[in-house]
Amino acid sequence: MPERAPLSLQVPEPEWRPGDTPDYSHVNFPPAGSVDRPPVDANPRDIRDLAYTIIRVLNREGQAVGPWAGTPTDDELLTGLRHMMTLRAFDARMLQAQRQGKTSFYMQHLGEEAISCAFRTALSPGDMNFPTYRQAGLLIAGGYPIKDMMCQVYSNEGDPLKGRQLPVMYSSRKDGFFSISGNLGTQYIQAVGWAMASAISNDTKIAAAWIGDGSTAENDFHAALVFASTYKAPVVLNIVNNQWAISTFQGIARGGSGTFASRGHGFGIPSLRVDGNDYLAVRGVASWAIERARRNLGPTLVEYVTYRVGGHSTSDDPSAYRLKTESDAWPLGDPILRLKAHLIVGGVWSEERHKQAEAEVRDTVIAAQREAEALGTLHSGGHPSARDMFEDVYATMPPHLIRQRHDAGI
Amino acid sequence: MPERAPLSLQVPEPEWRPGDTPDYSHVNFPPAGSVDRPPVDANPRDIRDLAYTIIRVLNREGQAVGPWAGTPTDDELLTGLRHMMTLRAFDARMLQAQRQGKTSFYMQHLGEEAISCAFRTALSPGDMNFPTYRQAGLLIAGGYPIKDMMCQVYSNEGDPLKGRQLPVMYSSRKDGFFSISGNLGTQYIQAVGWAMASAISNDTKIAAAWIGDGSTAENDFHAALVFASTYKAPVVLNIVNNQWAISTFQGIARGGSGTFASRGHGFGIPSLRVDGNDYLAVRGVASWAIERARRNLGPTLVEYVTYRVGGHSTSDDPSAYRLKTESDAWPLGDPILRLKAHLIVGGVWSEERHKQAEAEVRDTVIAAQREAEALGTLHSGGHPSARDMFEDVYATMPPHLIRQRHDAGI
Amino acid sequence: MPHMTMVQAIQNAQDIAMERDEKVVVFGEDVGYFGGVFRCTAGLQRKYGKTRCFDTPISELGIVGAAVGMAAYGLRPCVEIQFADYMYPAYDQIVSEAARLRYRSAGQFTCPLVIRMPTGGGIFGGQTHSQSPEALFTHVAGLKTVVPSNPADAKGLLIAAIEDPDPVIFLEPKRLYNGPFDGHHERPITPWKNHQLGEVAEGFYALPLGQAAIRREGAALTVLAYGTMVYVALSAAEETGIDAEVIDLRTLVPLDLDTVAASVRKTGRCVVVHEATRTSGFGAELAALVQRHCFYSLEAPVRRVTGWDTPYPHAQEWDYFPGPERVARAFREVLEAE
Amino acid sequence: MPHMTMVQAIQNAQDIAMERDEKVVVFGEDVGYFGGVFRCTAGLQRKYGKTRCFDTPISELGIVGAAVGMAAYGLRPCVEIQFADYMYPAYDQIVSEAARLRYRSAGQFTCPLVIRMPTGGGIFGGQTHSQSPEALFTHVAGLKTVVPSNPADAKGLLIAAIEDPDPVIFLEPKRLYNGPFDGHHERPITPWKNHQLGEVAEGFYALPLGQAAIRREGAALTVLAYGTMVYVALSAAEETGIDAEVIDLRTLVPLDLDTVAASVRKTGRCVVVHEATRTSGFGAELAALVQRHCFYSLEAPVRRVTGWDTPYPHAQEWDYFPGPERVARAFREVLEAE
Ligand SMILES: Cc1ncc(C[n+]2csc(CCOP(=O)(O)OP(=O)(O)O)c2C)c(N)n1
Ligand SMILES: Cc1ncc(C[n+]2csc(CCOP(=O)(O)OP(=O)(O)O)c2C)c(N)n1
Ligand SMILES: [Mg+2]
Ligand SMILES: [Mg+2]
Repeated sequence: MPERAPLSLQVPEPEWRPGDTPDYSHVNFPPAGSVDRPPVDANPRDIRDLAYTIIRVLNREGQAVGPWAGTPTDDELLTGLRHMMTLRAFDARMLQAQRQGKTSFYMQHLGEEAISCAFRTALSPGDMNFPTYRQAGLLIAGGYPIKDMMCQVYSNEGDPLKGRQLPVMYSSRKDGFFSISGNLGTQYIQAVGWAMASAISNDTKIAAAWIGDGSTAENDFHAALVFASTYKAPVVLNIVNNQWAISTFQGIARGGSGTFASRGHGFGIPSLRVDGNDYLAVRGVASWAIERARRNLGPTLVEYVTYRVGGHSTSDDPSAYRLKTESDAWPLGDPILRLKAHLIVGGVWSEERHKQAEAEVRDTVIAAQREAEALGTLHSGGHPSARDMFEDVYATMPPHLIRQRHDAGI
Repeated sequence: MPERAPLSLQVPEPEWRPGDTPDYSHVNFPPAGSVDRPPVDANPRDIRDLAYTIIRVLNREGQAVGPWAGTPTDDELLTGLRHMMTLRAFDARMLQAQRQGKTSFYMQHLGEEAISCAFRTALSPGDMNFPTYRQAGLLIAGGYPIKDMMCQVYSNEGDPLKGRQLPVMYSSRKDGFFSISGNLGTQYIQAVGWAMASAISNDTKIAAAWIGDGSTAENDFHAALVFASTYKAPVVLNIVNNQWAISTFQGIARGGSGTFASRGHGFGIPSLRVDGNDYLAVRGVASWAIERARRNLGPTLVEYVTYRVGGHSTSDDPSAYRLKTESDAWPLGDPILRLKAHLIVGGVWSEERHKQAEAEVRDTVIAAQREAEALGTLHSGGHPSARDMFEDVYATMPPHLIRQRHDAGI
Repeated sequence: MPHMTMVQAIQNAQDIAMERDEKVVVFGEDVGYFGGVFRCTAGLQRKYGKTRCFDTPISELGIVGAAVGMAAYGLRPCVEIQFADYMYPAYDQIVSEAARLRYRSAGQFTCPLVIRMPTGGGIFGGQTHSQSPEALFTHVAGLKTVVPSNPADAKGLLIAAIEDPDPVIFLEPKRLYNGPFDGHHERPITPWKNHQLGEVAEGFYALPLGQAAIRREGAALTVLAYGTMVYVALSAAEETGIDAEVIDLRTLVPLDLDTVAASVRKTGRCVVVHEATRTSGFGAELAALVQRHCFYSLEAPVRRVTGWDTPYPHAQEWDYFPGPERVARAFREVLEAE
Repeated sequence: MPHMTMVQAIQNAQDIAMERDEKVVVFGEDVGYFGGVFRCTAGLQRKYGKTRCFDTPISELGIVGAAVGMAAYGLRPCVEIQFADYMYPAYDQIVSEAARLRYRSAGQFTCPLVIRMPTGGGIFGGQTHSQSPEALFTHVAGLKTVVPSNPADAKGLLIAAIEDPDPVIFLEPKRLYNGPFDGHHERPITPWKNHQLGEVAEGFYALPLGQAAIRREGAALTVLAYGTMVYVALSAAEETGIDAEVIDLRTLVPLDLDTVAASVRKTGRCVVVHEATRTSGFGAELAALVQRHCFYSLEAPVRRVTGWDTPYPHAQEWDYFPGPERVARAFREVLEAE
């Protein structure tokens, strides 16, 4: 037998750890406008390159360029800007409220606002999102009252979910926002099932599935791709690659594949990669994928390249595992600043109006917060009743639960 | 809102069902010898086409052609032929034994003999297979006694697994054959873990994972690809695509992807597709993939294209869901006949010697069967003791099991 | 009334449910064209088309996860897991999702879903075709768990399960598919056509979930059983001549505690029988409830006759299976206790 | 002896095991560079290198499935599931594979594997950070299940678990990580450094699996508890002045039935306490065993104080949690029973 070199285990590492200096100069993002936009019924085989590039619309000068720019009106973009600003202000207030002990937990979107805010505008009434905890922009851009969101975060008397769920695990059927699960990934295959149900029913509604980069390693991701591929389900399969899964960099989930988007290729699913910090690019890609689903052409996989600027949640301090300066160095910029710059370049916005809008948004959020807090916060004021704890386990309460509620003395 | 056409669910169907006539004339398999053989350290990106073709060595004339032919000696091939013939004869006898009520269940390999028999010859001592129930050729080609296999099938006194496992769920650590699980897919990620352990230990052993086309839909398949990709585990990930999963044609598991092999691309894993009925092609591809693993270059995914000629198991009658004539029409032929023809063309074999070998093999198998049956069959003769039922649940029997064994009066 | 096997009754229940409500869809591994490895969905694809009854990839997670999504949409999926032993890949979707959806969304989303699966041993299926995982469901708030023991019940309970607004786990004792089985494996098989409970009414009927049936009235002791063990218990009663009251629970959650407690209060003795491994089996819950609610009537400790705490073996099937002899011994023991 | 928190004791146990045996490897989500979201693996990667302590993709199936393969190779993996609530995706590998490998291969392949996971509530974690799934493990033959209640035990039991030749589920009551908790959430938190069981011997020691500890001797009734509930029970005893004997089971399978039975035979009354949902919880098994083995000593039915049969709610945490008041009530009830 030949002499053999011993094997060794290869464990991927991020490029930088605390103590290093981040340097993205070797990362070569394709310039805005440089990626072709194929027809939505293109053969998946012919557009595999879309999984290895990055679709971008806003260039450094703030101009919208190339085939993915679409034709949004100024009003649409101004509204989009306001959605993102609202989400950011909302996050800031709720983070603070958590620190003040008004609730147990919070998760913010900092840096990722464009994705859910822009995606939402491409959907139609009746479509259903199966979100993770980092797509509250779907609610905000859909007009869901932020006061109700806050009541959920506070688990107070006004909480539509009766205090049962951890903060940010919203649910709103009528707003096309499926109940968030704390178990990562589970909603991905459910979205496919929902879309299949729409197709079985000869309906026109489509579904959108959401997952983080880290969670693509979960079982449900695979089941979703298998089922979506086999039954050509009318679903958009979104992957939000924000570079981190708590303390774990995306290379651990991505392994040897160049991109998460390429996971779709083994299933014959058209797969696109898009600049997630570019409101216009997200909007363009979302429309393309949603149109494919709507025309019964089947699923589309979309990877949003973005950066989680904040901690994973309020339980997390990212400086223990990554560079504080990494987010500043992140080359795709800030989604709000980029859309703002575009609107200023287009002459429909200005620094002054932005400042003013910031103040307005802040006032709106604070006003909502005041209303919400009037209904209680986690440890004080109005709260859901203990009786609520026993409801909705089943449609009709079975004898053993009636007995237990009685034992509980409530 | 625009008027929208209703969606509809698309459910794939096999090309033929009972009542139709099979016709493979539109299937265009690449000719033997036509696919390049890249170096084992080729960049996975540059060899993606290997997942969409079929590597073949034996041409219609029985010649071994092209870069994947390797340089097997005549003796090696004659031995290989005998392995396949032994497996086929073994299957025939055990099927019959099951029909005679000598055991509860059996699963045969008819048409798929080349895959496990050829693969085994490319492994080294100490390597570990994580097989499904359709790779008994790994044992036979490894020299494992067929009598012992039969004792397992009969659950008799000589059963190395003490009657605990369903027939064909063999296990032999020293022969590099991991305990077969009745739960599909579970062994795939275990193989990756075993390979990682070898790398962690700076060992030189590699692992081989096995799965059927249908079972690639399972969770474990995904986990295996994720982990193998991330840690570059020294493992060969084999997919045996025998066209059917019980009554379900491979299109249901494969969905919109062209091939099962292409599932590897989203993980950056080199992925090859090979004619599974071509002993030489299997041998060539196995050596390539095993060398990659051995040189710490990471995992390889291999799809073997073959056809399950028999029923799924003895509980199954395939005429209920597929054409009786489909297997005759199958264009890749029979692995034994093809290797036999090659050896005859090469002048080292003849019809007469083949007949004679058939008789010899049959005699050997019958002799083994006689020995095995002397140790009992499922319902008569020697059998494992009821005491054995309580052993090996734990290394040391805990008090509650001692109590239960006592209650059982044994 | 026509006779049906349990397989036919289950097929018939799904047929009727699909006929009545086009929201009912049926899918799983091999359930479409072929009609299921046990034939429980035979003919449904031909009758209702490929979009209402279809084959799926081999992904139990996919089957249940997609069904949860469909149920949330408003359909009523009735899916098959080929063997209960293969439900584990779907367990997360069952426990974390199906069972909790109504609760966590405060009723906005619901999960009217039936998961059918063949359970139990007695067919030389070895450890991956013989398991009885009911306790893994009864522990999960939000699920209902049903185990029919005969064709007539199977039909009525399955229709009720499909119509139920919540997720129902429907466990089919596979050893009963073609006839009752009392554990006397050495005797010829009785077909359902010779059994009264093989008579199945035509057309629609539903049996309420949560009601046990007394299969044999008796004064000496109470047997709590379900599925195959009902026949084993009946046989033990007959063979020992002990006047056992045999209760077929039919639904484990919600449990018909009233019927159980009334019987034990009457007899003062109780034997619990199931095929699943003993420790933390559903028998533990039954014993815990009985001692709690009938403490002052009990004249002997509740005895459990169950599968052993080992994996289900192949060759030792009849050493593992809690057959009539073991049940009879337990009868004698609870009677002998002073 | 130095004081440690339970987190430190668990870290220390793994450190010692890795030091003594290079076959011990540690991995899971966020356990490598960062050292685990609860810090139970802090510093191990730095000390033993990336190939012996590393981060994994978010796939509990992958973690356990790979660990099974590694254990079969001959390593001794000790893996972390970030929260017990997230073990379901790995459940198939645990039940069908880890637990059965020795049995089905007749000892050719074994599975010396530890699966650590934080369990239990009391931290406002809502339904996906509060579950106590121990009964889903105790029902599975081939697994051992351990629940330590303090730093000293946690270290000794974890070392024993890592050295055990079979798969061990190691459930860490997360509410105890930083101090004992008796359910009085309104009171200030006690740190381990003020508690005797926070004293942890340095260096190697192992506590045998399968031995309960009597935390408080008493004559009036027996409490069977584990994890956080041990402190709740102690607190209830103190506050009611009832002379309860409090048994900390420490290992659920194998169970120290001798200690349990001896105590109940002495006191004649028994209360079982756990956080998990009631139906088919491990308390059912305990009640079933106690009534069976101590029937003639029991003067009142065994009572269970448990989480309700609902998902674990967020805002209603203290209505759900079986705190000292509910335990005290059960004490009174079993004493009042004549
Ligand atoms: C099944 C499961 N495993 C683990 C966790 C714990 N957990 C919560 S969030 C998270 C990281 C998720 O990362 P990613 O998918 O990238 O999403 P992101 O937080 O970056 O948006 C982990 C491991 C969980 N919630 N569910
Ligand atoms: C987890 C699980 N689900 C379902 C089954 C039932 N089953 C046994 S074999 C089989 C078909 C497998 O098909 P494939 O993977 O193509 O392998 P083949 O039998 O063709 O070799 C099925 C569905 C099982 N054994 N395990
Ligand atoms: Mg992320
Ligand atoms: Mg197959």
